[in-house]
Amino acid sequence: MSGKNQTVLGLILMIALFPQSASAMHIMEGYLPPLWCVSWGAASIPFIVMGLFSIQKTVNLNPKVKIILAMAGAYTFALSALKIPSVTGSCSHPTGAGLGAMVFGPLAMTVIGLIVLVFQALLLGHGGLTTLGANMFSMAIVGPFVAYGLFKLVRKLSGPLWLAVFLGASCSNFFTYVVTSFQLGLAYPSPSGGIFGSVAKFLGVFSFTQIPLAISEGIITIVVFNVIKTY
Amino acid sequence: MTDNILETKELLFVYTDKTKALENVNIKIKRSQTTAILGGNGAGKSTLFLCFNGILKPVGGTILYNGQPLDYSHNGLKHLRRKVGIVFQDPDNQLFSASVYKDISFGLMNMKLEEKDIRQKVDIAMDRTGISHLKDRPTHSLSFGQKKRVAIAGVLAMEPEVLILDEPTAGLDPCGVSEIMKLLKNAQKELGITCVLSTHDIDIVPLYCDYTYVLSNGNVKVEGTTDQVFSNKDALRKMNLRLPRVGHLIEILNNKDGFEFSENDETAVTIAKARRAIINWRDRNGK
Amino acid sequence: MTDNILETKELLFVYTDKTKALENVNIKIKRSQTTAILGGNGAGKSTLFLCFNGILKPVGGTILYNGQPLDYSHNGLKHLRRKVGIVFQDPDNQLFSASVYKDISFGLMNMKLEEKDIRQKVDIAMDRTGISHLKDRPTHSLSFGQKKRVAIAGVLAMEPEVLILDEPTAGLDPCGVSEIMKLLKNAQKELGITCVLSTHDIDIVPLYCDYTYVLSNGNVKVEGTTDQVFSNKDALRKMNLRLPRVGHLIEILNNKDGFEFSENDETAVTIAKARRAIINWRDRNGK
Amino acid sequence: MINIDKYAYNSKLKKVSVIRKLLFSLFALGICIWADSIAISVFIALIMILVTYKKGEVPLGFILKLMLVPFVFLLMSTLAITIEITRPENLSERMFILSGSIAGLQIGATIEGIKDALNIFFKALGTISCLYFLSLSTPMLELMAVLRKLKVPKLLIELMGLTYRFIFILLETAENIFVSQRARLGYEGLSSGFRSVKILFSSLFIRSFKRSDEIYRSLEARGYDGELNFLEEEIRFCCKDVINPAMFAFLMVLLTLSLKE
Repeated sequence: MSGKNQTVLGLILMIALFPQSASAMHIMEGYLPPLWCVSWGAASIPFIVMGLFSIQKTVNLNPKVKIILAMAGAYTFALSALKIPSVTGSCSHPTGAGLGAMVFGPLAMTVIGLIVLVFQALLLGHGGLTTLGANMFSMAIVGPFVAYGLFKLVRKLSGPLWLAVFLGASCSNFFTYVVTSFQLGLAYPSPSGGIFGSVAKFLGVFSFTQIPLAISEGIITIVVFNVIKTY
Repeated sequence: MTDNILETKELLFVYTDKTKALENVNIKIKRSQTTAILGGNGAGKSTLFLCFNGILKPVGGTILYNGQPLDYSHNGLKHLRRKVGIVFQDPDNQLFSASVYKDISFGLMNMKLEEKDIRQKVDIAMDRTGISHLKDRPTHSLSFGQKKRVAIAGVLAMEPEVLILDEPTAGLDPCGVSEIMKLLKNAQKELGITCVLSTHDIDIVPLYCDYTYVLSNGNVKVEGTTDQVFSNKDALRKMNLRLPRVGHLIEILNNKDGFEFSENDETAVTIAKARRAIINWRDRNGK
Repeated sequence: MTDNILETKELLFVYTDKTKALENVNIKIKRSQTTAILGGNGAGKSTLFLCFNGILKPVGGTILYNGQPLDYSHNGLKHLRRKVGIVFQDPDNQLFSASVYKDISFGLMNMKLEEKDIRQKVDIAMDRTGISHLKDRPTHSLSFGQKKRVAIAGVLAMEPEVLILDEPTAGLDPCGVSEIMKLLKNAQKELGITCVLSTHDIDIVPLYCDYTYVLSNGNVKVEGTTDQVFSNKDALRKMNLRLPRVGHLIEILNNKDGFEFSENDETAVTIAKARRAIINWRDRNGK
Repeated sequence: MINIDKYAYNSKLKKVSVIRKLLFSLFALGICIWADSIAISVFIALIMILVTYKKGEVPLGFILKLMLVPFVFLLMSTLAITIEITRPENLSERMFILSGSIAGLQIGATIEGIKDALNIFFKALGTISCLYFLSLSTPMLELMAVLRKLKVPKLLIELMGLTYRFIFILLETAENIFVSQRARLGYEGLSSGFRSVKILFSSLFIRSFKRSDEIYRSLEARGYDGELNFLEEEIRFCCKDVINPAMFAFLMVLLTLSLKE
């Protein structure tokens, strides 16, 4: 391996261990061309509308749900805002969307996810306003639906609960990363490899932080889920 | 209009896990007075308060508000909660809006008043609790004492007839305690509100409360005017409570050191009364 | 081995929003004594405590532990936190494991001791705090007073040299207060631990503390032996604090009612001392 | 706790109408993305940072530190855009200025790629400074008032308001637990660190659940039955609050066009 490659590898490793990788999967403000900002936003709107209707329906039955959902959003946000020392930093920032979807259902989670993303953008600088639609689609729509679908599937096949929770949570995180890579690839196709070449590049670069993150999200979600169960 | 604004008769409350939180509780809250409910941790004070406000529905017995049994219908509860306000111990559990102003207006909005009236009432409540300058501050930037005041303002704004306070002085420094208690006393004087409060701070009870109940294990163990209750020293000690320290001093002087205070004076528990007791003793003994 | 187990020199701590939490703070904590840090809400007590434990790093000045400046390296902090334990005000923030036993063992596990040792130390700590019967209970089912004990046990188990207690008696009923304080006194006597505590409950300070600092706005305003501090009445009042009520009574009798206590007696602040003051006065006046 | 929030409430720009601040930042943001030019991006970034620092009196150091927040994303994704991977036979068409080969593939950076990456890098920098200008000068409560004015569904705004309040309650709890874990050596080493994180997350979850119970109870005590109604404070603004940002936008558009000529 040439010296240049070593530097590149070192750089990548340094980034992988960088404590702020929490925000790494949020597409930052200004990163997407206008067309894509609008498209992803438009794609997300129907889900939000459906989510709001489904929440309103449960709230009418039980007014307490409003408080609980807001608390769930605050919980998800709090996890991303906590500054935990760098030793464990690279493996301690779950998105929480998977857990929420398994508890409250994916439709409710789209709305909660939107709220969390808005606050993350404005209060923490994770993500942005123009990229809200794209981030929403990957984190608050695809993530929760994948989590919920896998969770139900494993349970239906009478798999153990821990496996359902683990797969749900880690895959929700994993697919968020895949979708984000696609979003970036679509916006910035590679001159030589086209869209797919570009997607592959993004998948490759982000895998250094996102794959360990997906696994640790799975593990931590199992722990939290066990706590919920005993309550 | 009866003398007792709130009254419980043989109240029984059992939690879902079968623990009896209240049993055979008979309490009378006199109009426009301040009643203290004392008792150790877990004696059932909070449960009682939630019953007063209709949040918890007792399993047995009745609660009378103005001589009428509580009406647990939707409208009945709405009316009750307007008249009986609770200030909870932890203000963070009570303040749910990030804006001080909005939070105080919440109860009034639920009463469906006109906007002009609401604004006026909010302003008055803020003024009364001394928080007008916090109007534009977000709730989370306030200190504990300030949050406590906002919580009280939110309830006072609804102009309740009964104000229930769960540990109003917990977590405050001595200066904060006396400020909050003075604020409450003033509100009571001006509005004729009835106050019910629970507290661990025994020393403030003889200063601010007219009547006292002592709960233990969900039962009323001692009751009477505050003076009566504090003269029943042995009973108090059994209840995990103690005398105010001044009362303790007078008791020791009287019982151990051969000071013979008059019957009235030997149960002094406040500084003012102890002072009188000692002066009386001096005068009687010809100094 | 120096006389002062902990010492701060011109400590300065500034929060990110530029508020000075501590400024020019010089404090000496004497070995095996109990030192009280008094002060209203927001005076800087908690910040000081977190500096003692190395959680916060002061912006200026130095902290000496056993005469050595604090070592903020990884190992230095590890050592310091083992030796200087903090019991936080709200036990809910300190108890996070599922069961009492697990929670008490948390610190020991982090010290990477052998399981046998851990079990032994946990048992001793539970015994000392009188909670052995709670061993297998989940922490959330405990009463407030029990939680407080578990929190203390969790720190005691690590066998610290200095035990820092933030408002150890807040939220406890009077009986709980004296039990906790006795427990601390016993632990101190048996283990030779140095205690530092902050409290709003002024009345317990003269009973349990040897030396007292009064903080206000991040500055040490008054310091001295507890007796000295409580004789400086005007200074205390300026600090949002008050005299213990017994002290207040003696002061009024002395200044307003023409009782002329001897110089020693006029600053009595505990029941025992007030009693002696009044008896002395009686005897002097020939009764 | 959350510093951005703290600065927003203490900003000297707090008194300026929210409409003016919002339009100013959104126009600038839009132009930054539309213009697609490094010069305009840098220019807007400088304006935003200067206004936030001089007019808002937010410390410069803090603003610059915020700029580092999306640093990981920026670096990684810019890297992905810069790097080209091709078979050696396609090599002739592309000018690699920095390259190596692995497994028969040529990996490196092209001038075009670097140009693209630089452009995106500065664009992102420009837009994020618009975002920071907004969030460092405008309290969240005011932004929510604007959303209400825009007829965003009430349920969504209610949930936002509650979430915003709860965030601070939970963060305080989390920080307290975190501090007391550190005091008992909770984060010394990897295994105890991981254990502590698990405990922190799960106990925070339990606490938030209990909080919901208690908050619901206190809401009930004040007559809550499903609707959260408050007195809304009216957003006050005059024509100038719209015209001034529009003028700024117009000038920026002219500048951009003249640069493109």
